Amino acid sequence: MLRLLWLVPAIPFASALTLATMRLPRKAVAWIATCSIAASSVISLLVSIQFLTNPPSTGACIQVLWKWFDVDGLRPEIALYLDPLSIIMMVVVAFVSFLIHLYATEFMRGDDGYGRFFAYMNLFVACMLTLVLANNLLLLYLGWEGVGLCSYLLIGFWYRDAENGRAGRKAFIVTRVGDTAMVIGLFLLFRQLGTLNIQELMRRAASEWHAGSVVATAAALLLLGGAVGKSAQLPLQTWLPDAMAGPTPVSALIHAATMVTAGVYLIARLHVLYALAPQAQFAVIVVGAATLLMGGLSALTQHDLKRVLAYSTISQVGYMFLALGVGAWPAAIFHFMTHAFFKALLFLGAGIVIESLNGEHDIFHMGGLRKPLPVAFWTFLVAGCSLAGLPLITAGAFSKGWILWGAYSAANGSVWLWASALAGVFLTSLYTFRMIFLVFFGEQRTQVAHRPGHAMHIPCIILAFLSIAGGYIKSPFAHFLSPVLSWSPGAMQGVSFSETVSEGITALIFLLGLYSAYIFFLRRRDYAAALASSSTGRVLHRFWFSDWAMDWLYDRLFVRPVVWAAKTGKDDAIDGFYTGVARLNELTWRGMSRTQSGRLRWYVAGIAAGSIVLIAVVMFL
Amino acid sequence: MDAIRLISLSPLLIVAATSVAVLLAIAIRRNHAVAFGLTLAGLAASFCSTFFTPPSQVTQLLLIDRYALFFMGLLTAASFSITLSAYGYLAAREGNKEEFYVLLLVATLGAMALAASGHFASLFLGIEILSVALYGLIAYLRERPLPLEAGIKYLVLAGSSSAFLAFGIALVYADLGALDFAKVAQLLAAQRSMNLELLLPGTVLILTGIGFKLALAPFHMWTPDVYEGAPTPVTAFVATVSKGGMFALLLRYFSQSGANRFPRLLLVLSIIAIASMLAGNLLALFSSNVKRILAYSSIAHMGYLLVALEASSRLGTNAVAFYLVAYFAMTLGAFGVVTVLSSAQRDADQLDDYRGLFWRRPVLALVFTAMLLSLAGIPLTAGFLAKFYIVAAGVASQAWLLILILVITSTIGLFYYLRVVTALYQQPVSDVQVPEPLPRRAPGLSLVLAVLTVLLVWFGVYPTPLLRMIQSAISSIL
Amino acid sequence: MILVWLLVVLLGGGVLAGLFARLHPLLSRSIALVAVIVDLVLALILAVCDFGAAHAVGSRWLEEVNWSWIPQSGIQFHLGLDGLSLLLVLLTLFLGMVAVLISWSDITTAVGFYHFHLLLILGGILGVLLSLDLFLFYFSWELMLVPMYFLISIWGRERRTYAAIQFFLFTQLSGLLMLIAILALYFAHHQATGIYTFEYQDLLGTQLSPHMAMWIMLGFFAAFAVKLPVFPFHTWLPDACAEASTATNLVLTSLMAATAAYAMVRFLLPLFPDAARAIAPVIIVLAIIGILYSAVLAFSQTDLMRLIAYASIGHLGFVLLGIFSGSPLALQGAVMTVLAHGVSIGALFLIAGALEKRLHSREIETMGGLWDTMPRLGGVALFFALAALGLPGLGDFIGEFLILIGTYQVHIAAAAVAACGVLAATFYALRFVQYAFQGSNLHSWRLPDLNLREATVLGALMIALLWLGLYPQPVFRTLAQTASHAQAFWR
Amino acid sequence: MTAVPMADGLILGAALFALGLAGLLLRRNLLFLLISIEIMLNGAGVAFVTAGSRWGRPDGQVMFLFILAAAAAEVAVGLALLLRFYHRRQTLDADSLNRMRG
Repeated sequence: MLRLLWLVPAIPFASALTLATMRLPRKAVAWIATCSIAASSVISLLVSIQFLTNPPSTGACIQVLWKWFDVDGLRPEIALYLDPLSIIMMVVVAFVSFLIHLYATEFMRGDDGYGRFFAYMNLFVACMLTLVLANNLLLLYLGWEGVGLCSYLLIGFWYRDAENGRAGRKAFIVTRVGDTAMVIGLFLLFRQLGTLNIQELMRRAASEWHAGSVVATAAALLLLGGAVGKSAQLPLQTWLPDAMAGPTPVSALIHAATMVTAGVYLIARLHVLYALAPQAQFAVIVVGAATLLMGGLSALTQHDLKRVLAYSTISQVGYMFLALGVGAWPAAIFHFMTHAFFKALLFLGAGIVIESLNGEHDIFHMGGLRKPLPVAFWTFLVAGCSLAGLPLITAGAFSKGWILWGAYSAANGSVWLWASALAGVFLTSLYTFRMIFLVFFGEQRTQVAHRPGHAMHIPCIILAFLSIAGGYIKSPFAHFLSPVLSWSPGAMQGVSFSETVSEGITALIFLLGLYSAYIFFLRRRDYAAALASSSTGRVLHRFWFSDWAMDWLYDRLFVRPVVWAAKTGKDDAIDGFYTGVARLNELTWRGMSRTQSGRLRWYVAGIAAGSIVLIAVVMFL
Repeated sequence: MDAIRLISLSPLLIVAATSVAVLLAIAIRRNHAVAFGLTLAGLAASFCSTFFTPPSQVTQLLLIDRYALFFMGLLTAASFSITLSAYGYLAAREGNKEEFYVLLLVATLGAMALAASGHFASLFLGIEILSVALYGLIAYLRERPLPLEAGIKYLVLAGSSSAFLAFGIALVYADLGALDFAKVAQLLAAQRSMNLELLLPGTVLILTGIGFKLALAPFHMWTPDVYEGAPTPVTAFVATVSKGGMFALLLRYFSQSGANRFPRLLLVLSIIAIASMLAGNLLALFSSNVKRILAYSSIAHMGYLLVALEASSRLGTNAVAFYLVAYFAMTLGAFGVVTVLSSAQRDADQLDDYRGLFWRRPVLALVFTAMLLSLAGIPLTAGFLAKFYIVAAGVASQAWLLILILVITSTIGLFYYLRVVTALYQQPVSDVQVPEPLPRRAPGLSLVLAVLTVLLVWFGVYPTPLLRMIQSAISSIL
Repeated sequence: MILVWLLVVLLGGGVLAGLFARLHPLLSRSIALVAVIVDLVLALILAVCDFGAAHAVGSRWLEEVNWSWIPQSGIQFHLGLDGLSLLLVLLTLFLGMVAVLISWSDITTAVGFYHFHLLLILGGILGVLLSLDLFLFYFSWELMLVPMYFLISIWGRERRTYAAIQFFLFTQLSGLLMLIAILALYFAHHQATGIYTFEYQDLLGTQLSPHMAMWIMLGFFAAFAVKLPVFPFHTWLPDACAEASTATNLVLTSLMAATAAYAMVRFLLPLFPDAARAIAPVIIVLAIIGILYSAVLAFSQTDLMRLIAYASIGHLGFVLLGIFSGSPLALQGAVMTVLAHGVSIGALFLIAGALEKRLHSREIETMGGLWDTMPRLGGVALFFALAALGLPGLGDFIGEFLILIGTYQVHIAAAAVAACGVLAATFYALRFVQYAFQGSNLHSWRLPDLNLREATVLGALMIALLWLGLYPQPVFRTLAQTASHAQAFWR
Repeated sequence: MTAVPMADGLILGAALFALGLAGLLLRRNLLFLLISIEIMLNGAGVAFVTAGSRWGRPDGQVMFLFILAAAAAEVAVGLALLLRFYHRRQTLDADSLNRMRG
C-alpha cells in the first residue's frame, strides 16, 4: 500500500495536465478534477492507515521515484518521504482540497474559464502534496515554487481585470523575495553539509554544528525568509490581502488552508536546525508575535469580508509561528490543522455570502443574512467560534490554547509572549464577531439573489463538523507526532500557573472580545463610529486599514526606484557609447573627405608634404 | 647574350612582340576582333611561357628568377582577364578601339619588367613604361570629360612622382655608388660608413615614388579620382597590374637590400602603413560611388600589405604574395562586375546602380558579394586566408600596434563593403533609374567572373597548391 | 567520418535548397528540413551508439576526424566530438529543425537563398562545435557571420540594415582580436617547441608568461564575450533581435550563444587556466551586472523582441557566471543553462513571432487580453515565461540552480546577488504575460489560435524543457567526462 | 677640368628639383605644370650626373639618358592630352580639373 504513495501527487498532476491540454465539457471537467483529488485523498488515507497499523521500523518510509540528477556531489532524487508530520500535512491538504474542489464545481459554474480553473487547482494540489512529501529540499523547493505559481495564476484567474493580475504578480513577487532568501539558504546548507536531503541534513547539522553557531543561524534565518514570504508573515505579509482578488475557493484553499502554512511546515520540518539556532528561533517568535497582533488589528478595520479573513489568516499563521518559535512544534501543526478546517470553512461561507449578494464584498452593506442563508450562517458561526476560540467545544480553542500554554511554558516561552498571544485572542474574538454580527445580524441591506446548492453546502457542513471534532483528537495527535516533533509540557521550571488557568483566562478574554463586539457592532454601532472618528482613532484606523502603511513604504522603497530605473534605462545607456563611436567615425569621414578636393595642385602638395614629413622623420627622429 | 638568356626573357619578349604585332595589324587593317584576339593570344603565350622559362639573370637589370616568373604569370593572367572584359566594354563605345590593346600590352610589359627588375635603372624604366602607357589608357575615351580629366591628373602626379623617384635614386646612388640591388645589399651589409644624410632621404624619396604608384597614404589622393574617371577595365588594370608589379618590386627590394636594417625606415613604413589603413578605410565610409569605394579600399589593402612587408620574414613574404594573388582575384572580379553593369553612356559607379541587383541578376549579385566579402576578409574566400596570413606575419614579428590598427580599420572597412552588399540585396524600388546592361552579352567577361569566383573560393578553402607555388617562388629572393 | 557527414549533409542540403528553389519554394523548404532531420538522426545515432563505446575505450573523443588541410601552416581539418559538443550539436540540430519549420510560411521571398544561409549557419555552428584545430575553429566561427548578416538584412524588418551591420561589425572586430590571440598562441607554441600547429591538444600545454597568457586570453574572451553576449558588449543583440525574423532570432540567441559558451569551456579555460582564474573576479562582476542590468532593461522594454533579447542576455549572464566561477557544479549548470536557454528563449521568440504575424506589431502596448482569443498561445507563452523566470521543474531552473549553488561554494556574495537576478527575472516575465495576454481585450482582437505546425513545434519545445527540468541526468551523464577534463585544467 | 664637388652638384640638383616642385604648386596653367615636371626630372638628372662623377662610373650618365627619354615620352603624351583638354574646355587652368572629388 505504501508503494502507492507516489500516486498521491501524481494523480492531481495527471488530471491537471489533462485539463490543461484538452477541451472538455464542464461536467467532465468537474468530475475529473474532483475525482482526482478524491482519489488522491483516499490513497493518502489508505497510505496513512497502512503507516499507522504497520509502522516502518525507522519511523518513516521513503519512496524513490527516480534520480533527478547527479552532479559533483549534488544528488537530489525525486523521492517522497512519509513520516507522521508529512502524513498529517498530506491528509489535511488532500482532504480539504477535495472539499474545496467539490464546492468549487458549483461556485465556478458560470465561469468560462472552468477547465482552466480546475487545471490550476489540481496543479496546486499536486504541488502542495509534493511540497509536503518531498524528501529533499530541492524537491520541496519545486513544490514550493509550484504552489506559488498556482497562487499567482489563481489570484489573477479573472485576468480581464488588470487589478487581479496586479495582485497576482504582487503575490508571486513578494513571495519570491522570500524564496530567494530560502534558495540562498539551500546553497548555504549544501556548502556546509554537502547534501540537500532533509533527514541527512538534519543528522549532519546536529552532529557538525553546535547550538548557536553562526552558520546554523544564518541558514535558519535564510530559510525563515522563505517561510515568512510564503506564509505572509511580517514583513512580507502585504501580498495576502490583495490575493483575495482570486475566486473564493482559491482563497479558501491556497490562502487560508494550505499554501500559507507551507512556511510553518518548512520550519517544523527543519526544527532540528532551528533548535541549533536560538537567535533564529527568537526571530521566529518575534515574527509570529508581531504578525499575530498586527494582523488582528488590521482585520479589525477592514470593510471587505475577504480581507478581514485574510488578515485573520495572517494573524493565525502568526500564532503558528509563535508556537514554532517557542518550540511547541506539535501545537503549531495542530493549529495548522484546525485552522485549515475553520478558515477554509469561513472562506467557503464568505463565498456563499458574497455570491448570494451578487459579489458584494463590503460587510457594511451586508446584514441580516441569518435567515436567508441558514446553512451558511450556522457553519460560519461554528467556524467563527472555532477561530475565536470558543472554549471546550471548538477545535480552535484547543489548538490555540495549546499554543498559549506553549508560549508560556515551552523552552523559549515567557509570560510576555503569553500575554501578547492573549491580546491576540481578544482581537480575534473581536473581529470575528464584528464580522459575524455585521454580516448575519441586524437588518438586511442587500437582497439575496442566489441560494447555494448541495455541492456548496456539503463541504461547509463537513468542515463545520471538523471544526468542532478536530479539537478532540489533541492527545492522539500529539502522540502520533511525537516521534518527529516532541513536546514536553511543563518541563520548564518556574511555571507559576497551570494549563487550566491559562485556558480559563483565555476563555474569559474570548468572552470579553465577544461582548465588545456585541456592544460595538450590534447594540451601539455609534460607539464604534465615534471611536473610529476620534482623532487618534482616525489615524490608527487608517494606519491599520492600510496594513500598517507597509504597502506604501515598499512602493517608495522598492517599486518606484525599480520602475524609475527601468524607465530611464530603457534605451540602454551602453548603446550610447557605441553610437558615439559610430558618430565619431562619421565625423572623421566628413573631415577627411574634404581632403579629396579633386584639385590637382592640392594633390601635388599632399605628395610633397608627405615626402617632406617622412624625410623629417628619418632625419630627426 | 646567349640563347638561354633569350629564352629566359621570353615572357617579356612575347608581350613586347605582341604589342608590335597589334600595331602592325592596325596598320594593315583596323579590326577590333583581330587586335583583341592577338592580344589574348600574346598574353596567353606569355603566361604559359612563365611555366617553362628557365630562371636566369639577364644582365644586371633583369632577374628572371622563380619569383619574377611567378609575378609575371600573375600579371599576364590579370591582363588577360582585363582584355577579356575590355572587349565588350570598348565595343559599346565610340572611337578607335585597337590602340587600347597596344597600350595595355605595353603597360603590362612595364609591370612585368618591374617584377623582374633587380636594378634601379630597370626599376625606373619599368615605371616609366608602365606610366606612359597608363596615361593613354586612362584617357583612352578622350571624348569623355572624366577619363580625360583623370588622365591629366594621373599624368601630372605620376610625372612628378617619377621625379621624386629619380631624385631619390640619385641620392642613394650618390651615397652608395651602386644601382644594382644585390650590390646595394652588399654595401649595406658591409657596414661601410654611410652618409645617412643622403641614403635615408633618398630611400624616402624612392618610397614616395613607389608609394604613389601603390596609392599609399599620404601619396594616395589621386586614387579615387583616377579610379572614377578611368574606363573601368583600365581602373582594374591600375588597381591590379600596376600595383602588383610595383609591389613585387618593393618586396624584392626590401627583402634583398636589407633596408629593414634601419629602424627609422621601418618607422616610416609603419607610418605609411598606418596612414594608409586609416585613410583608406575612413575615406570610403559613406562614399556613394562604387569605383571610389574600391579605390579607397585599395589604399587600405596596400596598407595591410605593408604590415606583412614589414615583418620581413619568410612568413611575411609568403603573406604578401598570397595576399597579392587574392587581391588580384577579388579586385578583378569586383571591377568585372562594374564593367558588366556599365552602360554605353556611363560606368555603373553609383551605389544606386546596384540597389536590388540581387533581384534582377542574382548570379551577378552573388559574384559581386563574393568579391566584396573577400575584400573584407570573410571565410570561404581567398581574402580571408590572405588577411589571416597578414595578421599571422604581423603577430610573428610582434608588431602589435600595426596589427591592432589593422584589425580596427578593417572592421571599419567592413562597414562600407556591407553598405554595398546591402544595396545589392535591397528590395527593388521601381522608380530608380538603372543603367541598361551591356547590349551584347559578354561571354568572355562572364567566363572571367566565373573563373575568378571559383578561384576565390578555391584559394579560400584549399590554398595548399597555391601556397606551394608561392613558397617555391619566394625562396629565390630569400 | 560521421562528423564529416554531419557537415556535408548540412552544407550540401543548403546548396541544393538554394538551387531547387527555382523549381518550387516548397521543394527548397523540404530539402532543408530533410537535411536537418537527417543530420539530427545522425547525431542521435552518435549519441546512442557512441555513448557506451566511449566509456569502454575511455578515449577523450567519441568521434574524431583528422585530415591534412594546409600543411604549410600546420593546419589540420581536425574534428572531434565529446559529450559537451554532442549535447550542443543535438541542440543545434533540434533548434535548426525548429527554425526551418517556423520559417515554413514566414519566409516567402528568396526562399532558396534563405535556406541556403540558414543551413550554412548551422554548418558553421557545427564546425565551431566540432573543431579541434584552432584555425578550423576560427574559420567556422567567422563562417557563421555572413549568413547571419544576410538573414537579418534581407528577411528582417524596417531597420534591418542597421541591425545587420551592427551585428557584423561587433562580431568581426571581436573575431579579429581572437585571430590575433590564436596566432600569438600559435607562435608562442612554435617558440617553445619549434612546431607550427593549430592543434588543440598540442596547444593545451603551451608555456606562456602570465602577462602573455592574460593578453591572449583576453583576445579569445573578446570574441566570446561579444557573441555570448556579455555586458557591456551586448547592445547589438537587442537591436538585431528587434529587426530579425523569428527563426533568425532563434539562431542568433540560442545557438550563437551556445557556441560562445562552448568555446569558453572548450578553449578559454583549458588553454589559459591561470589567466582565466586571475581574471575570473572581474568577469564574475560583469556577469552579475549583466544579469541585473538586463533584467531591468527587459522590464522596461515595450518591444517584445527586445524584451526577450534582454531576457536572453540575463540568462547568458548566468552562463558566464557558471563558467568563470570555477566550480564544477556551476560549469555543468552553465551547459545546462545553455541548453535550456536555447529552448526557452527560442520558444519565446517563436511566440513573439506568432503574435507579430497575427497582430502585425510587437509592441506589448498594442496587446492585452489576448487570452480571450488565443488561449493556447497564452498558455504556451505562460509556460515559457515561467521557464524564463526559473520555475523549478523546467530546464532553466536546473541550470541556474546549479550555477548558483556552485558559485556559492566559491563566491558567496556573487551567488547571493545573482540569486536576486533570478528574482528580477520574475518582473519582466510576468509583465510580458500580463501585458500580452491578460487584462481586457482593449483592441478587440479576434485572432486565430495556434495552428497545428506551431502547436507541434512549441509542444516539442515544451516537452524538451520539461525533460531537461525533471530528468536531466542523461545530460549530465553525457557531460561528465568533459566536465572532469575541464575541472582538471581549472584546478 | 676639375671635378665638381659632389655636394655642390647635389645642391644644384636639389635646387632645380625644389624649383620644379614650387612651380608645380604655384602655377595654375597645365602647360607650366608639365614644364615644372621637366625641371624636377632635370634636377634628378643633375644629381645623377654628379653622383656618377663621384664614383667615376657611367651609370649616372646612363640614368640621365633614361630620364631624358622618359621625360620626352611623358611630355609627348602630356601635350596630346592637354590639347584634347584645351579643345574641350578652352582653358588650361589646372584647378578646373575638379569634376571628381569626395
